[in-house]
Amino acid sequence: MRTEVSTYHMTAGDDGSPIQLLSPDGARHRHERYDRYLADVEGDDGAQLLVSLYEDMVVARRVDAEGTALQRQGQLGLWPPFVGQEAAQVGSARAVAADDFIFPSYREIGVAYVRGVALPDLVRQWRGNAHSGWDPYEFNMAPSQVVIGAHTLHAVGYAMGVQFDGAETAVVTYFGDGATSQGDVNESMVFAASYQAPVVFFCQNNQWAISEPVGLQAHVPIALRAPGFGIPSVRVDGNDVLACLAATREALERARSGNGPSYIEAVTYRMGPHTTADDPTRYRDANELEDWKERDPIARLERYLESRGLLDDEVRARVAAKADKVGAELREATIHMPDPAPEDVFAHVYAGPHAVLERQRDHYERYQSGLAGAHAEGGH
Amino acid sequence: MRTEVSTYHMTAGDDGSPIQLLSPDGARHRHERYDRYLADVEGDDGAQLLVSLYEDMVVARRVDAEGTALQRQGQLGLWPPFVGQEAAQVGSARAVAADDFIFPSYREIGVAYVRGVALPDLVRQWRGNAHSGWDPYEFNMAPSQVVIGAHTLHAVGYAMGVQFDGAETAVVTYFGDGATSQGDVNESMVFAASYQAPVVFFCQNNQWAISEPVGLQAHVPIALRAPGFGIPSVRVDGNDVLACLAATREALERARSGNGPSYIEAVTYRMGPHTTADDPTRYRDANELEDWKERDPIARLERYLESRGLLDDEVRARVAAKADKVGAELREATIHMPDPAPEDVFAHVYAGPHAVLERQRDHYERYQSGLAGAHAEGGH
Amino acid sequence: MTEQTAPNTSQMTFAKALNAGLRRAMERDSKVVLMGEDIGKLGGVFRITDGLQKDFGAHRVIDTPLAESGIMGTAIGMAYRGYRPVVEIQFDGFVYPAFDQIVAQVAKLHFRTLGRVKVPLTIRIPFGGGIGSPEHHSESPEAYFAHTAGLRVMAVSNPQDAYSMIQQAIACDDPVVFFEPKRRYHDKGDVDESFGLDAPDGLGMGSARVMAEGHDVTLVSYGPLVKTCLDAAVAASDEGVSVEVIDLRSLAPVDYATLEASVRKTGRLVIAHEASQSGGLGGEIAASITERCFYYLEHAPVRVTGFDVPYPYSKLEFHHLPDLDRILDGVDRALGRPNSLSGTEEGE
Amino acid sequence: MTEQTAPNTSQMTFAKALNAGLRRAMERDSKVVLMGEDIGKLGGVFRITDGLQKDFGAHRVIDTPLAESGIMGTAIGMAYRGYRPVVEIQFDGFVYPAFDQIVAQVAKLHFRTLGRVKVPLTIRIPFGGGIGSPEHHSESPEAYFAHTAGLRVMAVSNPQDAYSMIQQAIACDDPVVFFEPKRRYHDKGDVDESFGLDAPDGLGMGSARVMAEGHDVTLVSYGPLVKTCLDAAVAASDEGVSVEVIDLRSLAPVDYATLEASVRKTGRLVIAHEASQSGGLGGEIAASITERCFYYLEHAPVRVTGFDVPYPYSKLEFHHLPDLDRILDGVDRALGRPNSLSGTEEGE
Ligand SMILES: Cc1ncc(C[n+]2csc(CCOP(=O)(O)OP(=O)(O)O)c2C)c(N)n1
Ligand SMILES: Cc1ncc(C[n+]2csc(CCOP(=O)(O)OP(=O)(O)O)c2C)c(N)n1
Ligand SMILES: [Mg+2]
Ligand SMILES: [Mg+2]
Repeated sequence: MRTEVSTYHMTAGDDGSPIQLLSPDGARHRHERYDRYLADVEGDDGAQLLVSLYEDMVVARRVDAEGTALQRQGQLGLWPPFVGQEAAQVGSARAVAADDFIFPSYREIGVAYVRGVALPDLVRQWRGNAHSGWDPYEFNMAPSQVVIGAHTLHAVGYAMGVQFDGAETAVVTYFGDGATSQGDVNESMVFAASYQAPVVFFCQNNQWAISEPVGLQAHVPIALRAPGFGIPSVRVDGNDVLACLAATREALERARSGNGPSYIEAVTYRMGPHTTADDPTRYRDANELEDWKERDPIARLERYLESRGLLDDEVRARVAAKADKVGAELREATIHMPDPAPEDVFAHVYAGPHAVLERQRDHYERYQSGLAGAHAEGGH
Repeated sequence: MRTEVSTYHMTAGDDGSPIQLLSPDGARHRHERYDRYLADVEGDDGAQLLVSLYEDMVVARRVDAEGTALQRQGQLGLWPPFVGQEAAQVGSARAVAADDFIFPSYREIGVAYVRGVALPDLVRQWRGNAHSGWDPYEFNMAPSQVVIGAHTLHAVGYAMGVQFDGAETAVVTYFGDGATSQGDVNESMVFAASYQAPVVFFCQNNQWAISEPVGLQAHVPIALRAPGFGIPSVRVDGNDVLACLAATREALERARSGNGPSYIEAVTYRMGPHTTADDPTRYRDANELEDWKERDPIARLERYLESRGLLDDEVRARVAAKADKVGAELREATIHMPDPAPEDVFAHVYAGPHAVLERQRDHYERYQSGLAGAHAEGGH
Repeated sequence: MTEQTAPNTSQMTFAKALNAGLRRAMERDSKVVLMGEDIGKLGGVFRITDGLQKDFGAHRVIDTPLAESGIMGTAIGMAYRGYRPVVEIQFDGFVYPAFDQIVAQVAKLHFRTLGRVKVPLTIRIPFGGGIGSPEHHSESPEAYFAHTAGLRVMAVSNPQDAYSMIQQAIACDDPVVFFEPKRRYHDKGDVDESFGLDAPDGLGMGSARVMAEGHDVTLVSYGPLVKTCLDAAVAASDEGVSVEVIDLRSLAPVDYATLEASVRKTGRLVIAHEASQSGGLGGEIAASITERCFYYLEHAPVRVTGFDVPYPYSKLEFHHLPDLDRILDGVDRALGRPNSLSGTEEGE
Repeated sequence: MTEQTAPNTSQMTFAKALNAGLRRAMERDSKVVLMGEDIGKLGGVFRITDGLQKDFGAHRVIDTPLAESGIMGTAIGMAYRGYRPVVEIQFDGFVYPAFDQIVAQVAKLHFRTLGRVKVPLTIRIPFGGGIGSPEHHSESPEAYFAHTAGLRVMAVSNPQDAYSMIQQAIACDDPVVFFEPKRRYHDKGDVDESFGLDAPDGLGMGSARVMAEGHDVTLVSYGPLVKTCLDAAVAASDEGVSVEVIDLRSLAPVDYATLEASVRKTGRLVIAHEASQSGGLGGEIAASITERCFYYLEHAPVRVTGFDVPYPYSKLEFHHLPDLDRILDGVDRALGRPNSLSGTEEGE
């Protein structure tokens, strides 16, 4: 009597375990379905690509560490570390074409780095110098989204527009395990399935939503949610950069070929605090972190590269040097970032004129010049 | 590689067809899993119960027809017919215990009738005499809910309260196929699954949300949605009163025994317009209605009763007389329903005192008495 | 609204004028798409989009799943992609599930991106009461949006404005919440279709309009009550009181230049709206006009509004809704003529 | 706030006072449950619920899935069942997904059911800016709720009130939206815990409080700016200006009796809040006081508020937020003393 009526289902390993192409010890598992998306990392030709994935992950981790350090030193107001999620972010982002469009959450700084965003623009909003960093149209990547899940609908709408345009572009949206509980994220699946929009839902299940373990949001694997909406899903090891790359490539191919939305759950771990304002020792066990360290995404890729003889001291040194350089540049750029001007408070609220706001601006300018005068005179 | 990791799944017939215990021609299909919930309708002892189901359905249909007629005659402002959905409403409602709590949408007038709500209270809000009819605590049934899906969360919260109380009560919430797209309905499944709340989601998939066919909301069976949230579901023939009764009993049993939420999709059909303000000929094919008439829930039960020799002329006459009586009473009560008093505008906004509102009320009273005076004098 | 009947002018219902304006906007710009529940085959529950899906196709007139946050959020994504979505919210009371997308996304996106992303979204909302509807179908939520920086808010009162203002809203690069008084949908009026984006009298979308000139008191309203105010002005003139009636049209920003000029002349201000009084637009306008024209005011601005209650059931709605008599009473209060509060401090 | 230090009085942060008040309310009534994101083990991102889950259990202090509409909707269901849920919204900017449940359900349910269903819900919202946060973490959405009939709205400004008002809000049979000024969470003050539901000075939850007496001008505020206003009063007194500072405490309904009495005495009114000006509480209060005290007013009520902009990024937030100088400028304006608008009509 139990019948599977849907052609949509969750792909996973035995008992729902995540698909793994690289095990923590660096062994490469062959996979009937996903290997075809990894042809370009195979053989000697693949060396460069593999090393560049490694480089991106190492540099991304440095960017992240620098962000934390800058915050501790008072140069940033806040920082949301993504350490531990480099494979998920780099692996997926490297699958995305330049003219595909990305709608991230706030933690996808590794994705933005891969996308080529200038270093100061990675931290601009965390310094409080703006509400966003890069130009969305320059990088085909929306600004980071703080309201949990809200942007997943934007991604679907953009994908609907792509479809109406008859374009071959695809759209990727990133969100967390906690976000899956939001109405918006569920509605975005309804719309994506209804219009068969070319969108990829990329959930980084990093096990925690601030202090809440993923088990509070769902007792079943997160990836199981999508098939019920008519969206095929896959559960991948999010600390396995090859699995993330392959699954995203497959999903993008599906989107581009008119076969509608896909859902990827990347099972990973937030190795740092939620943000620099958070103290995870209040709610999580130190052992858990230790366990996950053994599954570190960078260490794993290193082992695999070593096993293929691709990681010698020279490569290591070159990548480390690049990380050092990027870190230093980011630090310099941050420290010397010019402050916004007071009148920017009033800028860009509207595209057109607005008499009431202009009057407030004028009054404030008048007030400020008066204040400057008063201060000069020593008045209050 | 395709793995079912969940113990939660959708129960349905072959290819996802709805579970049917009574076919349109009145034949009774045996069912391994659901028959045990129908022991009391079997054999001679079951006769009375079966006939009472029939009576409820017939009378409910008369209440509905009377509602439409009263609206056409200007006695009601609006009416949302449920004709065609009598099996889903009566079958499920008859499974619910008196101290279980029901959170309905606006169309569950058949459910309210089964619940024992006084006739005028079934139409009070549609006449504009109040925003609700019955006392929720008298009938353990919330007022009808107009905002699509909002009440499903109330049901889950109530069920959480039941659970914290350690009570054996269960909760049922009704909603439509269109409602399944709302964030709230999805969030309600998240919460119900997270806390394993004793709640039954009863979706009447009547194929339409005003002018929108169910295929716009989902390309897959509605009941497939729940397992992805960790909630077992079943797809039943919503025009089969026995299937609706059995599935609801099973779900309530699960709730009461601490096994958490369930989801029922009752596949039925809205034979009337969305409301009396709607003109379905603008958007749906007349043939569709004809097809569904062959699956009429009342005709089906009649055939089954006939086949069991339970529907003779006397029973028919008695039930028809009851329907006539209820219809006439409803009409009388409606036509003579006293208007609310003007000061009711200000009543029950707050449980406690509120100086600003009281001032407005005083001013309005003053205004009205002045107006009365002015009218007496022939002023404006 | 007093211009001569032009050759292209015809009598049209409010609903038909909106339909014609939408059609015109869609013809003008292929990026204009309509989104909403039941707007396709059915043409919307008020038939405002009647025939448009047939003529423009299902990609331009998009029936959406039943989820307002989803509609608004996907419309934002369409705007990112270069579209100009026009969203229909079926009834005022159903805009709240989309509230987060409107106030935290639609309103803030241009500011968030330092002007890089435009959100030329129009959110059409049939609003107000008076049609005997059930709960949630008669709300006046305009103050929520007028308080939200980043949005523009408009309300139309007559067919000609409906025709031109909907086009102006759609052409505007800022998001516009566009309120349509549902109880006026069947009212007829002259509509000159020879004007496209421009109004016949040249008024821009941000301008209020003096609907009737007068010198004793300024009576400001918008949407459904403009007609009631015009009727009140006629009734008052029978008693020798000259009322200047102003249709606000733009609720955010408010066209204070027009209001100030009038109040400087009359010295007295009455504001009428259906929404609850506390926190409604009336208070904002009263405060702003008091700030700007304190020494011209001969009486405190008077508000004639719905009460601070949830919209009542239909048998009582005409107690809640300001009508001609209540507005006249407000006018009398502003003028110090005998009124319902006479004898109290407020009524003098 | 001038009573003698009682034996039970101790210095406490605002945050700790709230925590103590919540604890007291939970002890008093076993039906009081707390719901929200991260309020359990973590004790909330501001630690307001610190230790409460440990002491009262996971059924009384409920970590919820990450969905605000879900939290609010299930809290309503709990209220139906006889509970008194206290919902924590993590930050002001995240209340909007719950807006529909608040305005269409929480606010209307008592009215909808003719008083049969009570919704004794308390919605705690840390609000306002000044702590250098990212977008959506510094909003002042109180006007949306104050405009919503059926809700009561409160804002606290100091630890003693935090302790007693949270208990009053929870004990109230109506739904209360309870605003806590997050930038004051670490401020310390005397808290007398010997009073439970009653405030030491006997003030009920609906009453405003005169925080400092004065006779030249009435300065009204609430939440985070009350402290700034008190500082401004001190600064003004150095210049010989006597400012009466009123903490509104109840934003809906507003305690007009207290405000009227003060304005009748001073003839001048300044209102300060962080929220955007248009449609903010300042306008409502200005309009209402003008209606009630027109002939006592010697100057138009003055508003000192945030601008009509989305809350700016943190490097600019102190331009947007009214500070001591801007408030003093407003006081000068109300008094006709030299001020930033001197020479214009508004500044005289
Ligand atoms: C609508 C909304 N509610 C609450 C928050 C506060 N908040 C910020 S991040 C976060 C947890 C998000 O968890 P998850 O989705 O798993 O993403 P992660 O932080 O783990 O990357 C919460 C509750 C928010 N930003 N938006
Ligand atoms: C939030 C919200 N949006 C829109 C509406 C308008 N509306 C009323 S009923 C309805 C269709 C509901 O369809 P469904 O859930 O299938 O229930 P049915 O009417 O078929 O019983 C719509 C769109 C509403 N009541 N609430
Ligand atoms: Mg997470
Ligand atoms: Mg339906």
